[in-house]
Amino acid sequence: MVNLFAMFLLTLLIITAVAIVRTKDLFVAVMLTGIFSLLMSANFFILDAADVALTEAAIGAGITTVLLLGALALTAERERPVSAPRWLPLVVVAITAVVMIYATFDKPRLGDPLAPVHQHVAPWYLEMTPVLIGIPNVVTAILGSFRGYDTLGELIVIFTACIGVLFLLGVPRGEGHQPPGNGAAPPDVALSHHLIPRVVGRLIFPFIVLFGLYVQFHGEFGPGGGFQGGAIIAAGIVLYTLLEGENSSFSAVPRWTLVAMAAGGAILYGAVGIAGMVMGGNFLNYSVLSNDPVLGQQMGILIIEAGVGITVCGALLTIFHVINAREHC
Amino acid sequence: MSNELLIVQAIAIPLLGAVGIVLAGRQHPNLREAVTLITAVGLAGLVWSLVPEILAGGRPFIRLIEFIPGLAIEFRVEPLGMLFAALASLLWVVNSIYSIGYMRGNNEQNQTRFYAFFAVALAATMGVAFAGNLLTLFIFYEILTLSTYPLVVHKGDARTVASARVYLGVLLATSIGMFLPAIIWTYHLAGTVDFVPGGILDGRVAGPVVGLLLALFVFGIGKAAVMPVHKWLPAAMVAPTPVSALLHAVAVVKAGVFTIIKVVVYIFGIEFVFTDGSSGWFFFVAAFTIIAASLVALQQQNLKRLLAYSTISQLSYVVMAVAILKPLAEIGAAIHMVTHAFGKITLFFAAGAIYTVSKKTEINQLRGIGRKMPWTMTAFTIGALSMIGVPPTGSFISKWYILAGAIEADNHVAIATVVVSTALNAAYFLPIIYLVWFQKEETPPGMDHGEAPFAAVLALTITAGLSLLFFFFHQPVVELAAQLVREMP
Amino acid sequence: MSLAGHLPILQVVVPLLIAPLVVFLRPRGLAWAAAATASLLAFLIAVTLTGQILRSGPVTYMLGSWPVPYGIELHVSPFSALILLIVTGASTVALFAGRRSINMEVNNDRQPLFYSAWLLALSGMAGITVAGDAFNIFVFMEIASLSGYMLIAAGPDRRALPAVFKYLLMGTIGATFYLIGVGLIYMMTGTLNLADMEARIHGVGELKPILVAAGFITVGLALKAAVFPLHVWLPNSYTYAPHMVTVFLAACSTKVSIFVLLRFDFLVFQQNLVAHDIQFATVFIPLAILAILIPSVSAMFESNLKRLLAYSSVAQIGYIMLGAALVSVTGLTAGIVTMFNHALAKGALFLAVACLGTHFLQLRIENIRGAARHMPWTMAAFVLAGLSLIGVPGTAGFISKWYLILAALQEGSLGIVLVAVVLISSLMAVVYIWRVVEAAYFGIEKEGLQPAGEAPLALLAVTWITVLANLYFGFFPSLPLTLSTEAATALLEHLR
Amino acid sequence: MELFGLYHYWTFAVLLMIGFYAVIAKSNLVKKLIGLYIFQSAVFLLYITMDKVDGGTAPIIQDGVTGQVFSNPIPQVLILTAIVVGISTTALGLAIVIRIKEAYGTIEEHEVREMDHRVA
Repeated sequence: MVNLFAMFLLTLLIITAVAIVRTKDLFVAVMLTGIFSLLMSANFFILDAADVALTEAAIGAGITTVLLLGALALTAERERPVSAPRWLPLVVVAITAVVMIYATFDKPRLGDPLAPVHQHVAPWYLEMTPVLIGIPNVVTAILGSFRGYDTLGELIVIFTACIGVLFLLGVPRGEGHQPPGNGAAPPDVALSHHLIPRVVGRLIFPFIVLFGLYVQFHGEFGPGGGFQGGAIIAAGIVLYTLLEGENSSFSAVPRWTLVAMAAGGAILYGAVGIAGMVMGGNFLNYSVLSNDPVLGQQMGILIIEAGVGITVCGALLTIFHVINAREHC
Repeated sequence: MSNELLIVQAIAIPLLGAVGIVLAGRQHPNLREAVTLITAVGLAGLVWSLVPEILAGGRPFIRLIEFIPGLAIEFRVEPLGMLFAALASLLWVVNSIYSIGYMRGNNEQNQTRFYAFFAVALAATMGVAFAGNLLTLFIFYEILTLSTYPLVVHKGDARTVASARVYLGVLLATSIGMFLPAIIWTYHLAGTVDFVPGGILDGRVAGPVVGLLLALFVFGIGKAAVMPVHKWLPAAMVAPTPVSALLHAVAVVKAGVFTIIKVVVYIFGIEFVFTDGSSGWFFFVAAFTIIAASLVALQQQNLKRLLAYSTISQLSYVVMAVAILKPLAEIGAAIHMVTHAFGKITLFFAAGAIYTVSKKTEINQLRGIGRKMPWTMTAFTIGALSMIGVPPTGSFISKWYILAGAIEADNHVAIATVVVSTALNAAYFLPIIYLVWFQKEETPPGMDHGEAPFAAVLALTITAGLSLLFFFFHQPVVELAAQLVREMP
Repeated sequence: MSLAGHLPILQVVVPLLIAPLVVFLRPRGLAWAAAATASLLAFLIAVTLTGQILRSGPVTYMLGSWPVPYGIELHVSPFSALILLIVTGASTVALFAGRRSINMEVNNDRQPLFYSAWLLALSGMAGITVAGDAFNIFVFMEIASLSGYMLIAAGPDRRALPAVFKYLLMGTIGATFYLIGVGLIYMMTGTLNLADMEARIHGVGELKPILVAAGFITVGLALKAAVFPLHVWLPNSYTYAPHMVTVFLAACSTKVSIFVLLRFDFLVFQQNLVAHDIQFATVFIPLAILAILIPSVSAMFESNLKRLLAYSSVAQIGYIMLGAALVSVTGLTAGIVTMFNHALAKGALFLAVACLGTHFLQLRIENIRGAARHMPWTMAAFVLAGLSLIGVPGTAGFISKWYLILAALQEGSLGIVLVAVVLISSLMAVVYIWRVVEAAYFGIEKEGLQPAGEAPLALLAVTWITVLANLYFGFFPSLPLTLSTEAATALLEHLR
Repeated sequence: MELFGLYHYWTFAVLLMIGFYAVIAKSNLVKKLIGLYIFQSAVFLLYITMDKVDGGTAPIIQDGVTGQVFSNPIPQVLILTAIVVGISTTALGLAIVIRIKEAYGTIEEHEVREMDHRVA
């Protein structure tokens, strides 16, 4: 039954993807992209990847869609027809497809417990996590500690994207380009004249943030953690902004605070790593942070997860804010 | 002072001179030229002080850097290199004197650049002469090419730039495209590129490959101007006359034939190189170049172009002499380098002197000029006779040795080539001599002129005198050349 | 553990953690100073690390002190050391040289972000180089790429934008291909650690997913390394990037990808996949030949100085791949030493072009006619660096050509063809370098385009230091040669 | 069961191709980015399909419960990372597209190319 449902979802994924490529209306394409992400997220859930599903839903379906919409508002809403020959792309794609399908033949069966992935390394994590780190969620343990260096790199990636967007769009175009109203607030538009969404939005906003915080700090016990928490909180604030308009939300949280968050989280993470070095371990060794190695690990993971959450939230909001604040052409 | 250090100094002195020239610069032209002269005299003195040791059998050696095992920058003075260095350093002194007269007489631009690169070219020449292995030689060979380019392009107008592009293009293309791979191939085969008496390739390679490798060397060494890689030499005629003298007599083409002799003698080994029939073409290419270049020279109207083709022809004398493979011919090859240098530099000095005072460049404009410029044209006559090989000029000696070698080897083609080319040389030089002395001039009124500047006349008198002197006092040179032959096993 | 033991991670973390701080350095010049200091620090770490490796062999570092293969391992081999020297050296040189040049091209408000991205690119490339874990390489590849896109997009010409967008698409496709390949290998082996992977792949080397993975990883990395014909993103990106970014990226970014490519192909696949070496050679020798010849021809007819040099870079990547594709110690040594020497030569050339760029807005050959009269030092540097690119003895470039030809000659009759290719392309290099030199020295000046004088002193001084390095490593090549030979031997001893 | 497994892999392959096609064949820059997003998402699917174990559950170890089968946590960790890479790339790409629109007035690749050719 679950299998059938999964196959149904997969089929829907393909149909959505085809529709995205075929439609000429970019607005439709973006909306379909959101749906695509949600379907993907559902699929991840079926495949037992709860953490990934949560992240995909918050980042893929939520933030990506909003960013794409923001970009559309600044660029174009329709794709123009082209009469270029398409055979070369088709040939390249066809060759790659054949190679991919060829590769599927010797693959281990889906769900086979004897597959190499389940025999090497992974069992060690499942076995040792309770002993070495003492938290239930193995994903969080690997993310925060065993492969914590990747996660640090990850934070830096999103931080890079944040400063990249800020660099490209963060300064006004051209010289002498006065902001409208001579420093006074530009007219707030957004959805603020729609009463019902506004009221509902205001009502659920605190709950979204609360949920985000829960996900953030509950990551050691259930699905969740910094990525998810940060993304959910960011999504909540984005929703609030959409409802209330730019200025009311960002008057509370100015842009440089957001950038400071993005940078601060990464630095916090790095500081924990260096603390490990100072206290006699290797970089990112949390065991030395406390007399009890397991407690040290838990402390370390808690702090770095906070760092992750702060950076992800700050970076996503900066990106959103910068794109939205860009004046229309 | 040890002689090892002298080698390094021989290269360093002209470089320091170049720095001094640049520092003296445009503000102090007199100082600048004084620096040039002092450097030239100093270099000549230094190089000549090495001669006794070499004659006594010494072979100073120094290794500067070894950057890959078996691959080093090192120098070794042997008789042929000594001969070349002594010749070049001596002629630089004369050429400097001449340059002063010529460059001032023609109000040339960028004189500082001219003298500075001239000095660099001389440093490179010393490097070529004393190089202890192929790689060192190649490096200085390339520096020589690059440092002479600004000299050739001196005038800087569009036509000059185009010709200079040919000059640089041919020399760089041949050296990178053929000479360098030949060196690397040699290294690949022998594991070394040192110059060793008797060669390093014997027993490491056989069959037609020998001929191929030899071809890479002979045509890769474009400076020797063996046809068909001779095009750069006529192209370089756009240069000021002292530069032409540098190219034809002092350094560049001499570096070419010098390198060919070194490669044949010290890399292949005379014994080995012709054991395989695939190298036979070498001799015929040289003989062909001698005749063909003479025939082309016969048709030239421009004096400097005629001299250029004459050089191509004379260079192949050296190459052919090497290919005859008899001790007498080898001695002839070595001393022909010297005698041709004396004769040809005289001719170029004369051509430049004519241009300086009258701006004449074509042969038919020279009618009766001998009466106005008696010193110059006397020297020119001596130079021309030297090209033909008439006694009492130096070339007679060298041609004699070559001919003797050819007879000893029973090489009829070589004998015929020497005879025919001598006739051809006479056929294009004698009419000029006749024209200059015995025809009536036709200078338009207002274009009257006298002798060239004193410095120029002095220089060409010296070289003409050297050409004559050589006929009588050639013993030390022959002795050096004989040592080269004796080094061959 | 002493500080010396932490060097591998410090190599990455020093610039990585200084970068977020740089964003907040407001007053003019402070961001530059911080970035330059961090970069210099990274360079010194690289030098120390190289010393360590030369003394006592490869260094490893376990992050979080977790054992292999459960934690992430850093592995610094002689090969990595060489690449680290290139990366950190290029960054430091460009930063110290380029303050004025960057001031001209990037406006003040954005400079802190720019320098922050610079350090991120530096740490990204350093991270790839020291990584011993396949997925970790991906993460740092993304850091390097994203910051690289941003740096290139900083170019003042609007054409930088489409160029960088193309780079972004192709770069992401390359990285994703790599990720697919790593995923397939992981599926069959259960490990991400490169050394562990090599051991475990042995039994499953013939299975289809592994073969496909080898293909995807090779193509993906070749895309990032701009191996012909996947180089189309490169010329315009290098052309329209700010000059100093071009100096930095041209010297090292493609080389880091080649480094990963060679590591995968020789360490992971070569021994374990049937006839992989032959396949590698049959694919890459023809590609390398085309890569050497076709872009060289493009360069001969190009009149934009930077694009001309960019095409030449593509050709040089061809040399590197040619050396590697011979699958011999000499060949690999040639390829690896070419990485180093080309970085030196091309870095110096782009620096000289940046010097010109301080006076000429349009860097086209017809515009710089007569420039040598006004900027003699700049053009002299260009000539010397050009000689190194061509491979004239006495310059670093000669060493690479020498080894490449020696390696080709070992291949018998095929070798003759390869030697011919190398020589023809060297001659083409003579032509395209010469066109610039001739215009600058002997061309007739264009009205109103004469520069006021020489380039800024710092820029010129650093340019000359780089040029002198070209000469130094031409005469004393033992450091890069030792590292390259050890790297080549290490890569190939797996075949024995 | 086997068919089910292959269906997952093949969906991955098909999605990959759809995304890839959009990236290289579409002229609209936003569309290219969306294609890139699909392309990357397909790879997420490839990794996540690996983590599945028959009868397994999300790898969260509950105290006192033994004998549970867990799905593999590693691919999940990797994909968490990869998702963030995806959004980062998309965001940066969008910023560049916006700048292209401002500089050229269009976001169609062929029009941009034509304008550059006219200049050069």
